[in-house]
Amino acid sequence: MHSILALSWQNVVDGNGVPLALTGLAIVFSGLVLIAVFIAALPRLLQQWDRLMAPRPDPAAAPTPAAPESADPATASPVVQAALAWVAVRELEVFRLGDQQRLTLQSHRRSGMWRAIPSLRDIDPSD
Amino acid sequence: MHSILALSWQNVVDGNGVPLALTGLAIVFSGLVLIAVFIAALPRLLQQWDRLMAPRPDPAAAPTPAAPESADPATASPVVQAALAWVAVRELEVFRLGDQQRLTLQSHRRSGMWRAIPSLRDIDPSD
Amino acid sequence: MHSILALSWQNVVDGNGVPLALTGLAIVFSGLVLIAVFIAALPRLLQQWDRLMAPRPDPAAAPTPAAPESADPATASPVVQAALAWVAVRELEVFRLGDQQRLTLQSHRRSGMWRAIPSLRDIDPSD
Amino acid sequence: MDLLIQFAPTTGLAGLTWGNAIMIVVGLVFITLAIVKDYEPLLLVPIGFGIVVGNIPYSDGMPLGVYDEGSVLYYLYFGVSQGVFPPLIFLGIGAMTDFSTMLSNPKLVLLGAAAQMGIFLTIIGALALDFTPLEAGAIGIIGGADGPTAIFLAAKLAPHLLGAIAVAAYSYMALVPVIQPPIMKLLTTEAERKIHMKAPRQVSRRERILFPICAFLICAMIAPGSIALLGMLFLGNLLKESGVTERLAESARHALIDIVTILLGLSVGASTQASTFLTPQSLLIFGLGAVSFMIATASGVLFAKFMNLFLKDKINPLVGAAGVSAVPDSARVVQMIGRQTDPSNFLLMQAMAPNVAGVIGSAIAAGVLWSVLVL
Amino acid sequence: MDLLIQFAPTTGLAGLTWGNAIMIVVGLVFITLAIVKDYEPLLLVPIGFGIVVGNIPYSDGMPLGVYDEGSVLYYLYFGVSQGVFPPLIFLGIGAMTDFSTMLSNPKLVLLGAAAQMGIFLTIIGALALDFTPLEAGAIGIIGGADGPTAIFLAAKLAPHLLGAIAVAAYSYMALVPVIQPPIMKLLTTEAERKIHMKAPRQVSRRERILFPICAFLICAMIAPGSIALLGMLFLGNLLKESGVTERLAESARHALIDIVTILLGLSVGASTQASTFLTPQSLLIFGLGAVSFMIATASGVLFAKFMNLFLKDKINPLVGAAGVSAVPDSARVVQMIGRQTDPSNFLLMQAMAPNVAGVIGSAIAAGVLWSVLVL
Amino acid sequence: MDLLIQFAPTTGLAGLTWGNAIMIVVGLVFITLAIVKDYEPLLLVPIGFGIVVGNIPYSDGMPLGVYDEGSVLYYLYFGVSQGVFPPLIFLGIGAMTDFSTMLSNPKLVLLGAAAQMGIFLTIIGALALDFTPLEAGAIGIIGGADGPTAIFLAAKLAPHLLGAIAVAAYSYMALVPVIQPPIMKLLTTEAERKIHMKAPRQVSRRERILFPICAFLICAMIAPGSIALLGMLFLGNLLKESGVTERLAESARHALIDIVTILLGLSVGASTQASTFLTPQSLLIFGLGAVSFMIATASGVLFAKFMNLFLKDKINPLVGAAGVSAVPDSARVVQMIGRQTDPSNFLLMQAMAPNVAGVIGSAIAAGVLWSVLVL
Ligand code: NA
Ligand code: NA
Ligand code: NA
Repeated sequence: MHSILALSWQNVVDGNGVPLALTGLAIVFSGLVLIAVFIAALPRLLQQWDRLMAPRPDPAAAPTPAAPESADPATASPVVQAALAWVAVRELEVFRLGDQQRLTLQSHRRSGMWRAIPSLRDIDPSD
Repeated sequence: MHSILALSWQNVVDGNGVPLALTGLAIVFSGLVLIAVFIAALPRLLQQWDRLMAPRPDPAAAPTPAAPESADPATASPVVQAALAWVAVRELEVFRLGDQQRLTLQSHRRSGMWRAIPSLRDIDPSD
Repeated sequence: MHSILALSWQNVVDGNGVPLALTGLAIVFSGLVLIAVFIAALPRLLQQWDRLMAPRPDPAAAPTPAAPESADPATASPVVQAALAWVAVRELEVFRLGDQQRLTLQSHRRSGMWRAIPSLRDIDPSD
Repeated sequence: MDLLIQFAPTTGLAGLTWGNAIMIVVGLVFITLAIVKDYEPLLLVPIGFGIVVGNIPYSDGMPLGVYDEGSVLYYLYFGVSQGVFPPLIFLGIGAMTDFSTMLSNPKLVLLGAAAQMGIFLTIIGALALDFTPLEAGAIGIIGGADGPTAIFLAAKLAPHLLGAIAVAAYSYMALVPVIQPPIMKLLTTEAERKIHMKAPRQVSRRERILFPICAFLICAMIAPGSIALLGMLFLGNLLKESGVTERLAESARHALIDIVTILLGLSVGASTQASTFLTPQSLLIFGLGAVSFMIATASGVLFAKFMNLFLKDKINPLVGAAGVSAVPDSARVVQMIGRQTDPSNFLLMQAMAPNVAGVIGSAIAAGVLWSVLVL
Repeated sequence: MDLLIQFAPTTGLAGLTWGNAIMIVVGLVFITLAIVKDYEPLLLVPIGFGIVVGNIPYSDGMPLGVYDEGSVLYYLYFGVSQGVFPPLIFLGIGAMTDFSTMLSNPKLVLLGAAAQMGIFLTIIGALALDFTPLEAGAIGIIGGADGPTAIFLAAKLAPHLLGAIAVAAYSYMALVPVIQPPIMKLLTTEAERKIHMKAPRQVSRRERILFPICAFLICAMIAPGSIALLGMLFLGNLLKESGVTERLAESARHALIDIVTILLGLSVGASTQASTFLTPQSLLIFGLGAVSFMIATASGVLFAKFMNLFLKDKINPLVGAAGVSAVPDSARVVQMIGRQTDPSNFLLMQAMAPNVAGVIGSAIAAGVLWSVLVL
Repeated sequence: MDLLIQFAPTTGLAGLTWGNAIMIVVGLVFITLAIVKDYEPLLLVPIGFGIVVGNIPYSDGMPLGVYDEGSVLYYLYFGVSQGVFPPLIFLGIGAMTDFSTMLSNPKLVLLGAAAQMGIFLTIIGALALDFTPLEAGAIGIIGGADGPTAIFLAAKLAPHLLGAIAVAAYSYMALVPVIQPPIMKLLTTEAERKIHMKAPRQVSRRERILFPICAFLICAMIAPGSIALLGMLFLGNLLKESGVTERLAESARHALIDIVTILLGLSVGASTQASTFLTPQSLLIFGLGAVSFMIATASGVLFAKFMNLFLKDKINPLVGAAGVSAVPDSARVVQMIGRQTDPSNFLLMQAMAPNVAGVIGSAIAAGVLWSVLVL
């Protein structure tokens, strides 16, 4: 096997190896540097956006309400999540789509047309 | 943009526009009218079918047993369904297909070959 | 219809019917006989493998640890399984992947990269 | 260094045109509307992202776009251009649609027919604006307010307009809560909007099983061109209602429809490259689409008032607006407007009947247009 | 008015032939049997609906049918005609099949081989009835009582008979509870039917992991033609048993197999257009298929009696009938007949061994027939 | 008897070469490693089984292999050879990836760039070993430690080497826990390994929604060749984070990615037929792949040390090794080595940042190589 391991620098030169590697690395770095800069600036950009939007009372203008992120269950500890899940099992609307279907938990947030259709038979008109 | 909004009735005539629209609408209406007539007649047709079939004691002749539709859990109120689901969780056969698999509830109604296969290892011979 | 039911033995001879059938059957039998022999021998082969491996203390050499198969929940009775499942619901790590996602039970056995990724946000660093 | 210079023109920035930039903004608007306003997010997010993807400039030699044979998007778009994805989506929709409200309200089915007037008047308009008959047919179907139907017919009649037609159809479907209310209020009196309707009766399981089979036969015999769409819709519904194929219905209404929706949305969005999309034709198509939705809404409402001339149990004419399909948004709009006038008036269940009938109606219309215009 | 007249001949009703009408009724019978009798509903509902769809008449110019290039059904049928769908279904079946009962009963595997006699005797019959060798091979495989195997081999050997062969195979698989019992009773004495068999032993996880790999190597070395089917079957089983790829097995046994089943059933059904399906050949194929199932059942039972001549632990010969596969219906029939004679005799577990062996057996047979007849 | 003799040469055993036997053993080793050592089982089990399937000998006349037009494996391999499967897998990966740790650690992103050094130095090595520039590019991407990216680029640049490159990439990804630790220990002092890093901050939902959109625009503008992969990755992530398309994300991260993984793994494995795979070139590719992983690891670690020269909050240089991607195995290795030195040092969260950045980095690299080498 050692015989085929003859390294030829000439091939590298012919194949534009070094400029190719440098170009490639430069572009990869520039892409990820830009991303790094963007995500570093993002929190401040969002703050400024909120300040711009705050005087205007139009609630739709802000991309999302400034939710209390600290209460986000996805970031709580597993133990808290387990407890939350337990409560969810007992409290959320539980409904069956068909005869042989597995039980699903449905949160109250609607998500477009498909989620709505199967439940139409059970729909509560006071909704 | 207003310049290209020049409406030409001649194009409509050349393209058979009006007969096309009338034909199309007539066919759409005839299709849906037929469906409306069919579904309006359906309950009575089924009643007559039941009357025809009633004297014959062959249970297989009726497409479906005249199930007590009012007890259909899918049409009950969400609250009742939630309760039913809760009972189901406790009462139905709960089994695991594999080591890492999520728990599923299995109703007793078989649905052909595939549902049967995975449970064969656990099968109760007195079934 | 009886007219087209004229059986012609000559066709069978021309089509090599009998040797085809015998060859085919012979091969099917040889395949399944080999499988039967293999699975009949398998438990003994595994025993010998274990004996070969036993003196060597390298635990990785045995394809799987000789697990106490009798405790395999998949082979227990449905009642026991239901009970196990019930306990699992209460004891296993319960976590949510996203806002509207159904609850899943996660066993502690990792299964490669994909299972790991979604839980990274919740990951307990002392894991 | 030479290579870096050689690479520069292949970057996206180098080739970015104003058209691309505009379309990328349009895509971002779609995504924003979907997330912030919750307008048809399941379709607007993939389509919006697709519009962004489709307007990234790239060098000619690299097969990246929807129209470049051999590219990834080309293969995904194949399901759109050959009309395969829309029927698969209908299979999933069938497996989630409950026709019970329609079965218990046969006369409301006619409202689903009346609202298809939008399709056919728009065709006349499109012809007047110098579109060819094939193009006019494809544009008219926007008024059917059914994305998969519009994509299917456009792929058959006028593939070069598919992107504009699909984007217009989904845009207006998302905008149903904006477009319909003024028309509905304009064409109805307060007294009419206050009409209460009887609660729908219980529908037996046998009716629900027989319906998809017989309705399919009726539609297929009248307009065979609709069987690709309606065959799938009713097969999906039969799988759901039969009681013995629940696992198939489950996969059709989850894995299948979700996967196809992502791929369809992404590739339809990506087909709106500025160079082919930003044309006066596209603007006309958007204009005609808007008109189409308005005519459809008005036709449904007015036909309900017309039916009331002959009926003892009056129909609340608002319900007619649900005949445009755009399931279930237009039914929701009916409920909302109804309760604005009389908070105790719940019309959602009744509105679902013309709503699903409108899906069938526009699929029949697509079948008719296909056979009349192509043959 | 002219257009309406021009449209009239394009409607389905105008072109409806007696043949179409008969086939539509056949399709409806399939659906009814599936729903009312619960006969293989997962396949009979899509196939039955497909038969209805495939027999809606349409004008020549519109690409709607399975055989019209560019139609939706054409693309779905591609997975059938190229033999891609059957292996995917086998992948899912592998991911749900538990070979434990077979692993603990090696000698019962031979019954799964014996029952393949039905395949080969039917080939002789088909040759005698003037079918070509390729056609005869494709017809014979009906006796394997395995839908995907039959479709796979028919697509390779005799694509023009695929519809008839597939429909015959699935019909008789659905009718297993009707076809098998008389033969089983005829060929066994009451004493034989009362034989109790030992409960199968516990099978270790290692055995279950090693089995799919080694069984694949054995089958592939003997009949490489079977690797498309058996490779997928055993890969699916390995994914299930390995313990580290459960999520892949889960998707294979749910989303994948469900979606493929709907598309395969619909398009196979739609390939039975009356003009090509209602031929004397199809009747002969149905006749041969019935004979094939009977021979297979008888062979299994008789071979079990033959084995008993040499065995100390006697086999209940009823178990031989499960060798035809038709998983798991024929195993259920065995259990049922066994308990009719002795209510305390539970044969289901033992019957599953020849049952799954029969699946392997007919896939090997398909591989052999393919290579012998094509090369 | 004649037929049996005629059949004999068509059996697998008859055609078995030493090469096939070796490859079958390789496949079995893959499966064993996956099951016993739990090394990337979701990919090694299908690939290992595919290697076994692809090395079953068969007669020339039967279309069975990946390269035989019309065979089942040919159609499955189509998704690999046309580069369709890798983006679909990226869609699913996007729908499960949480970029939060990266969003809260922007500077760690650079480590994901540094580790791509492995790709470019390997290209120089491959050129030196007499591979063509196209081949060298495809081989270099092994150092990206991303299976789908490697398959995608190899399919575009050097389809004849795809099997070797894919198998090498997945082998070394599985072997990350073996390859990386010695290099990481060699290049860091004990004091460096003991550096504790701050816990990442909470990331808001808006940041998580905006990230995939903006990151896509950045990457696409710089290297449009990466949009097939990164478009899907970021679309999947947007579906996950938008909060309104959870059902689409759910299907993308379960049914879709699972099914595609099985088909990709099986067909990539089956493309390693001994006759085309067991060549000196493949050995060189494996050698270069190993070097590539080592360079990537070293580059990540050394670049972290370089960054520390300028930073007040020092980075633990071990974290740099996670820049190679191989998600999440290399992040796990970082955590493991970190705790070996100081059991109270938990680096997993911090290591995930360069880990996912490495995925983006190698996709950009693939885009650049594609456009520079093909144009
Ligand atoms: Na409509
Ligand atoms: Na069989
Ligand atoms: Na990477």
